[in-house]
Amino acid sequence: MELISAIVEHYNYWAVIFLMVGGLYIVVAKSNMIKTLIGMALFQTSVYLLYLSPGKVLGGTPPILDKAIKTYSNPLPHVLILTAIVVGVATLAMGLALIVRINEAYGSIEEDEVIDLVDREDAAE
Amino acid sequence: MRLDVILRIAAKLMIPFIMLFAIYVQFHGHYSPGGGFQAGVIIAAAVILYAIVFGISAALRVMPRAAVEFMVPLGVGIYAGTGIVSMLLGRPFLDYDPLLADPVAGQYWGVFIVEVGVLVTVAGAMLAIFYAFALRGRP
Amino acid sequence: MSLIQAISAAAGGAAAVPAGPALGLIEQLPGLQVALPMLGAVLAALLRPGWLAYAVMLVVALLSPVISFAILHEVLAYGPISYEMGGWEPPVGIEYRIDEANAFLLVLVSIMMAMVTIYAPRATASEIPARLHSWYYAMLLICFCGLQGMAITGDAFNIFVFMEISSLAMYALIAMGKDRRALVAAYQYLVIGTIGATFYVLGIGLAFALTGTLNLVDLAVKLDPVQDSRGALAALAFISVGIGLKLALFPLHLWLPNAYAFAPSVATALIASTATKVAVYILVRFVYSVYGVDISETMAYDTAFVLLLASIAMIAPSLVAVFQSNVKRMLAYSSVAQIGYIMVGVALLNEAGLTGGLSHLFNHAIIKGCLFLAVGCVVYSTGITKIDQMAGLGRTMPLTMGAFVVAGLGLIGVPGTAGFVSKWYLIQGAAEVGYWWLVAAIVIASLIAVFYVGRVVELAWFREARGAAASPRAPAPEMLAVTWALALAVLYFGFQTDISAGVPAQAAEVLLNGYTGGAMPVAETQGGVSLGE
Amino acid sequence: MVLLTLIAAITVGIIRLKNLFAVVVLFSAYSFLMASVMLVLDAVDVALTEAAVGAGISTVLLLGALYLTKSEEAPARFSSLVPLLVAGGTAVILVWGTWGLPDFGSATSPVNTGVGSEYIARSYEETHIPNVVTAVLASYRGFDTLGEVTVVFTAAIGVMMLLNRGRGKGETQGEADGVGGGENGEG
Amino acid sequence: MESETLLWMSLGIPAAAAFGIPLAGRWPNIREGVTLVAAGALFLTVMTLLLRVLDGERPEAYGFEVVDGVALALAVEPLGMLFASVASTLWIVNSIYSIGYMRGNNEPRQTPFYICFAVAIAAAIGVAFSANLFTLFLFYEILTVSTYPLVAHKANEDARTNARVYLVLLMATSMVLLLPAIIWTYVAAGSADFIQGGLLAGAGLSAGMLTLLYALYIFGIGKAAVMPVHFWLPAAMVAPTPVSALLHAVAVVKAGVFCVIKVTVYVFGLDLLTETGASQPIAYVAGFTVIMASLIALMHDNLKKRLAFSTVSQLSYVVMAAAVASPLAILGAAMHIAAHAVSKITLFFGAGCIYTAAHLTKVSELDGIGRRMPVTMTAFLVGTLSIIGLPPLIGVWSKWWIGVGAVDSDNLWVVAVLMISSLLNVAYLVPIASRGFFMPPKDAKPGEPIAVAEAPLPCLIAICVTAGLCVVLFFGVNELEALLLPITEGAAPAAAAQAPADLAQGAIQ
Repeated sequence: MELISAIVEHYNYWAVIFLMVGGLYIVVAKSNMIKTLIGMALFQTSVYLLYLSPGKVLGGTPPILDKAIKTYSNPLPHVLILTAIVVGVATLAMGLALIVRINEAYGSIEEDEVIDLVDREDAAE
Repeated sequence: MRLDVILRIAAKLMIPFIMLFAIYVQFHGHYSPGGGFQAGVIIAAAVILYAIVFGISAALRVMPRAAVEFMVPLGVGIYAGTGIVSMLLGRPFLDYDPLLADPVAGQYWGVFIVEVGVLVTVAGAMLAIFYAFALRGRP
Repeated sequence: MSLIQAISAAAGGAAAVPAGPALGLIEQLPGLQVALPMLGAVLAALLRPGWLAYAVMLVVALLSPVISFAILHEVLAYGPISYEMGGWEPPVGIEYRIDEANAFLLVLVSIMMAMVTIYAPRATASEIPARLHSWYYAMLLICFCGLQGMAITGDAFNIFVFMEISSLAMYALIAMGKDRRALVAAYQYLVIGTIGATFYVLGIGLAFALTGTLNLVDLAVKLDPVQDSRGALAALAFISVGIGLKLALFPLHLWLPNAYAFAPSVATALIASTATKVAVYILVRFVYSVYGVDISETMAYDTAFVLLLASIAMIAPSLVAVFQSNVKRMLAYSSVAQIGYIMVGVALLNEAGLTGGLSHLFNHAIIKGCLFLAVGCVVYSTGITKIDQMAGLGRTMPLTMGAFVVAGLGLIGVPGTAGFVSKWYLIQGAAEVGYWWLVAAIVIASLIAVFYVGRVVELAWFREARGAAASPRAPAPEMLAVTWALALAVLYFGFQTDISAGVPAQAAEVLLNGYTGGAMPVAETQGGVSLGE
Repeated sequence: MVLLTLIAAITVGIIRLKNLFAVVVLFSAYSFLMASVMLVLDAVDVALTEAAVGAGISTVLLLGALYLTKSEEAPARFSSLVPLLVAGGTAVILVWGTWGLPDFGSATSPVNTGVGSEYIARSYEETHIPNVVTAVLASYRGFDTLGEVTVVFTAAIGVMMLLNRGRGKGETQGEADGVGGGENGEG
Repeated sequence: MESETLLWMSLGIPAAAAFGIPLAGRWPNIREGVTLVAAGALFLTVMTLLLRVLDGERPEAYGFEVVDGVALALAVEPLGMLFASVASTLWIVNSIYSIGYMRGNNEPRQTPFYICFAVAIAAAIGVAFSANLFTLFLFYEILTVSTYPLVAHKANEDARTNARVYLVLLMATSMVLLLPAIIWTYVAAGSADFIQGGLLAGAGLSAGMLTLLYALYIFGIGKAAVMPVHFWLPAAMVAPTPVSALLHAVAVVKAGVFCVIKVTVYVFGLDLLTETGASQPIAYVAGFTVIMASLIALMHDNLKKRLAFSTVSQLSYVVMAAAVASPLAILGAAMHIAAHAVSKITLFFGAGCIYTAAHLTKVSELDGIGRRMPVTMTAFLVGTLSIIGLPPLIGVWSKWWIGVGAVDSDNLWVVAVLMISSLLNVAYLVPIASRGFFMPPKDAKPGEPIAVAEAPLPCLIAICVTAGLCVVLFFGVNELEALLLPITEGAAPAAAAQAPADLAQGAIQ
């Protein structure tokens, strides 16, 4: 019983962990570069949830001060995650730019195909 | 081509409101959700919408690349420059207290200024990235 | 900005500075250390002609070592410096916290930046299209800014932000290499680097959930009662793996060789000599200062595992380096091996070992910087990157290859060079705890360096030059001068070790005490490990 | 809970689908749902940003990249055992690690009694900004935000370095003059 | 002049020459002038120091601390003084010889040759005067690195391969064995300084540990060429003759055996070794090397190879004597450094002269060479006899003292080894001279007088000087003993009694 209640109470964490693992799996398993980047974004987003979850206070409101309200959720995770989101999109943009260039250079966006070509160039040296 | 008309008119109607919303998000950021970053993204979105509907050349006439490329560093310059001003006034980097006679007001307006910096860089950067991708596809 | 000043002047100007004494120039230095390169990058990106951007970079790069030396001097004289960003006291605001360890790192990074900057213009002109020069210089400054920010800050999340700043700049810099493989290298680094950074954030998130703070000192205090809990250990695990990816800790190093091999010379020299070093510092900071040596003691088993891993990391990439055909990739594999040395020092958990690790950080930066810059000179003059084609280069480019030989000796760890000093400490650290197998691993790894360095040296000096090597373009004097300055530094720090080993020794002491203040004397914390006589 | 389950379903979809266009659309939906979750968690600022960035900018960029490359994923060539192990290992450590974390929604957990509550208590007094997130973002942790802006700056310049073709005289046109962006890649 | 200044000068003069030589690289005469002037100045400096050391002075010079508690520092004691004197004297002779040889054979890249030579001399002096293990190791490695280009000088495939063997073997032994041994010593004793009576005396290592450590040192000092780490020495024979002379007589192998004696006396201490018997196994290995190397030498027809294995054998005399750890054997070992240096350099000069004048490299080709090159071959004979150990040549004294020391410490087998090896010396060295003098040249027509065709004059001068030194040192042995006896002072009563009273107070630390 305790176990079940523990599992339920940590539901957010489970969801986070599932998303995280899913994202990580895409990054490691998928050869398609665009999909890899999407997986990376999923992975990052799930981490955001991990930050936000403990900061939520039941019965609290968004941290915009008002005389009528006493309980607020924790603003600090929000700030951190705002920054993290921006970092995430910056990385995504950079990654996509690289993919576009790789596609122009190698004619493929499949990582294993590109690496084959790279290996061939290495061998030719 | 004809089908575009609706889109074009809708866009023409929407874009001013989007811009207005961006300004609201920016200036009301002290009181409600939002701030420089979100406003910057929204402005960029407006221009991107314009570019999608009216063509990239039209967007480039509104927002030339040179201007965009200027905005990207400018925003960071405004932000970091504020910090330097704090230092010149004898306080640590990014301390807004000394910007005005009243430290609280200094904070209030200091936050406002740096949010403007954020807006400029984010809008510029998003557009710059968009242009980079969009123009890459052209022959 | 003038607007702000106008407003401020209208409101009473500087006279209105609120309570608290105004900070003097010395107190402001930590703030400048990061703000300066950041503003420099902004200016460089705004200025269209490449040479103007370069001028900005030069000014910043020459000022930075001065600032960092001043900071080091302050720290050595008066103890740790705390600089409150935005004027908010920690842990509410972000704090810069500088002790011997990161002051030392600041000096290292800024010196290398200055060297690389002086070296840069002609190498850049030959490798990067002219229209990109301003941006390229801005990226170099941003990379520098990010590394300095990571080194100087005392806030866990701020480390992440600046880690990403430097990493993004590095991806862009690496992708600027002439070979199309540079793009793939940059992409792979981007994916692995981002995963690493996200793991780091994840770890910080767990620690944050446990303590509610991000300030490193505060974190150390609040983690102290709970640091054996699962959450804290998992946090440490994620932070370690995340940074392990960033610093190319074997076997997480796969991104590094190609990235170093195909990036432009200037970028390679800067990244190779500083980026992984700062990452090592972050790891050291977490393991020693935040968690404290006692956590490592409860994880003694893992420490032995790390040592084993590190000794494989010293030897395996060295062996791979012997069989490389591209000289830059050979040096890159050697870098992976040298990170193994540093990790040995870090994982030994005694003062000699940590001193050796930190001092190798410094020495290896200089040595590898010199080697990559020498290779940059070769590329500039002949376009050669393959080792086979370097035959006879010693006769046609004696000065460049002379510097290569000197730095190569440093890499091997011949006494009289900087590399020897750090290896001495590492072996001493291993001998003190009686790990003779580790001593053997260290010396064998050095021996392998004889092979890969010797191979290039023999080709360059004892063969006739053919092809491009026979008629090199005249070298650029400032490039040669910088390369030789570093080569002489390799020799200088082989004897004069006040900075390269003296400061690390002090830093090691500080680190071993941890932020929570050396509750346990160092000798006792070594616990189950038997001490030498 | 429902939202989170929905998001999990979308994740499965992203893993399984081969058509990249569909994947991007799913990703967009994912971001919207994520924004909703954040709203539930009282993170209004974050939700707004996630919606604008995840569903907006990211999607536009991804579509742009697809337009410039290919929209179909090639079948996998390698077994998926290793990735499963990596992902599974991470999961195990996470489950192990989060077990001891404070419960969801507690007002007394260290997170909520730490610095966070301090901001709520004093920010209005010190800045007169009711939106605590804005105050923390731009002032208390203003340096992080400066870093964030620098990241955006860096990414923009990086992307421009990579993708902008050489500029001819027609500056405003931004048209290619035939010189490759960077020297590599065109071969 | 201050002794400390003289010490630094003795390092600085050859180092300065290394900078001066490339500046004068375009004018060969000036370039060689620089070398000769430096050699002369170094000789005077070292001789001044020698006189002071004989007066009982023990100059020291402190550089700076490099690692915790370990500094770059110089200190003179009699053993180092002897080595420095040998090296500086023979540098002059060897330089004169080099000029003749290098020009006579039209060797390429002479400037780098003289630069590396000067660096090697500086390193040898540094080894001689080192005050602690760190400094010793520093100069030891510089010596390895600076002689590598000399060995690879000819830059053909053969030279490159053999130079590789030379570098890798010497580097490997020093890094893998010697460096850990040094750091072990440092960790165990808390210091790395050479101390009269032995650094490890109070460190409390067990006998087994001491044996292991001693073995690390002996095999780590690859330059001492104890089997099985002797390969580099024959491999290095590809180098030009002046380099061989440098390797075999002036600096390299002498540095090796010098380090062995120095470590034995000042790190372990004779008393410690005698008590624990820790060095005894090494003595057997060295004894084996003496005999084995002589046998191999007997089988080689190539003159330089034969001389190389002779050197391997002779070096192990020193190692064996050191490992026996009796004061008189140490005296003999130290003396053998000088004795072997002057004798073997004579032989190498002879080989070089033959190569320069007649382009012969094999023993079997040397029939009748003595009639064509009477001066060279006479000198060669002198060297041969000195190696064998016949009076009135210096070789006899070192063998005598080694033998006496061995008897003193009940190691009678050493005497047997000495006798067998002397017989083998006769077997592989005497035929060279006898072929030269008594066999008719193969291509000569009977009855026709054979024209004298000697090597260039500088070579002849050099070889005569070294042959002369063999004789001079025989008669000057009292001075040698006076210099060397303080080394083992305090270790055993027999040695102390023989030491003149005015030298008795000279202690190292």
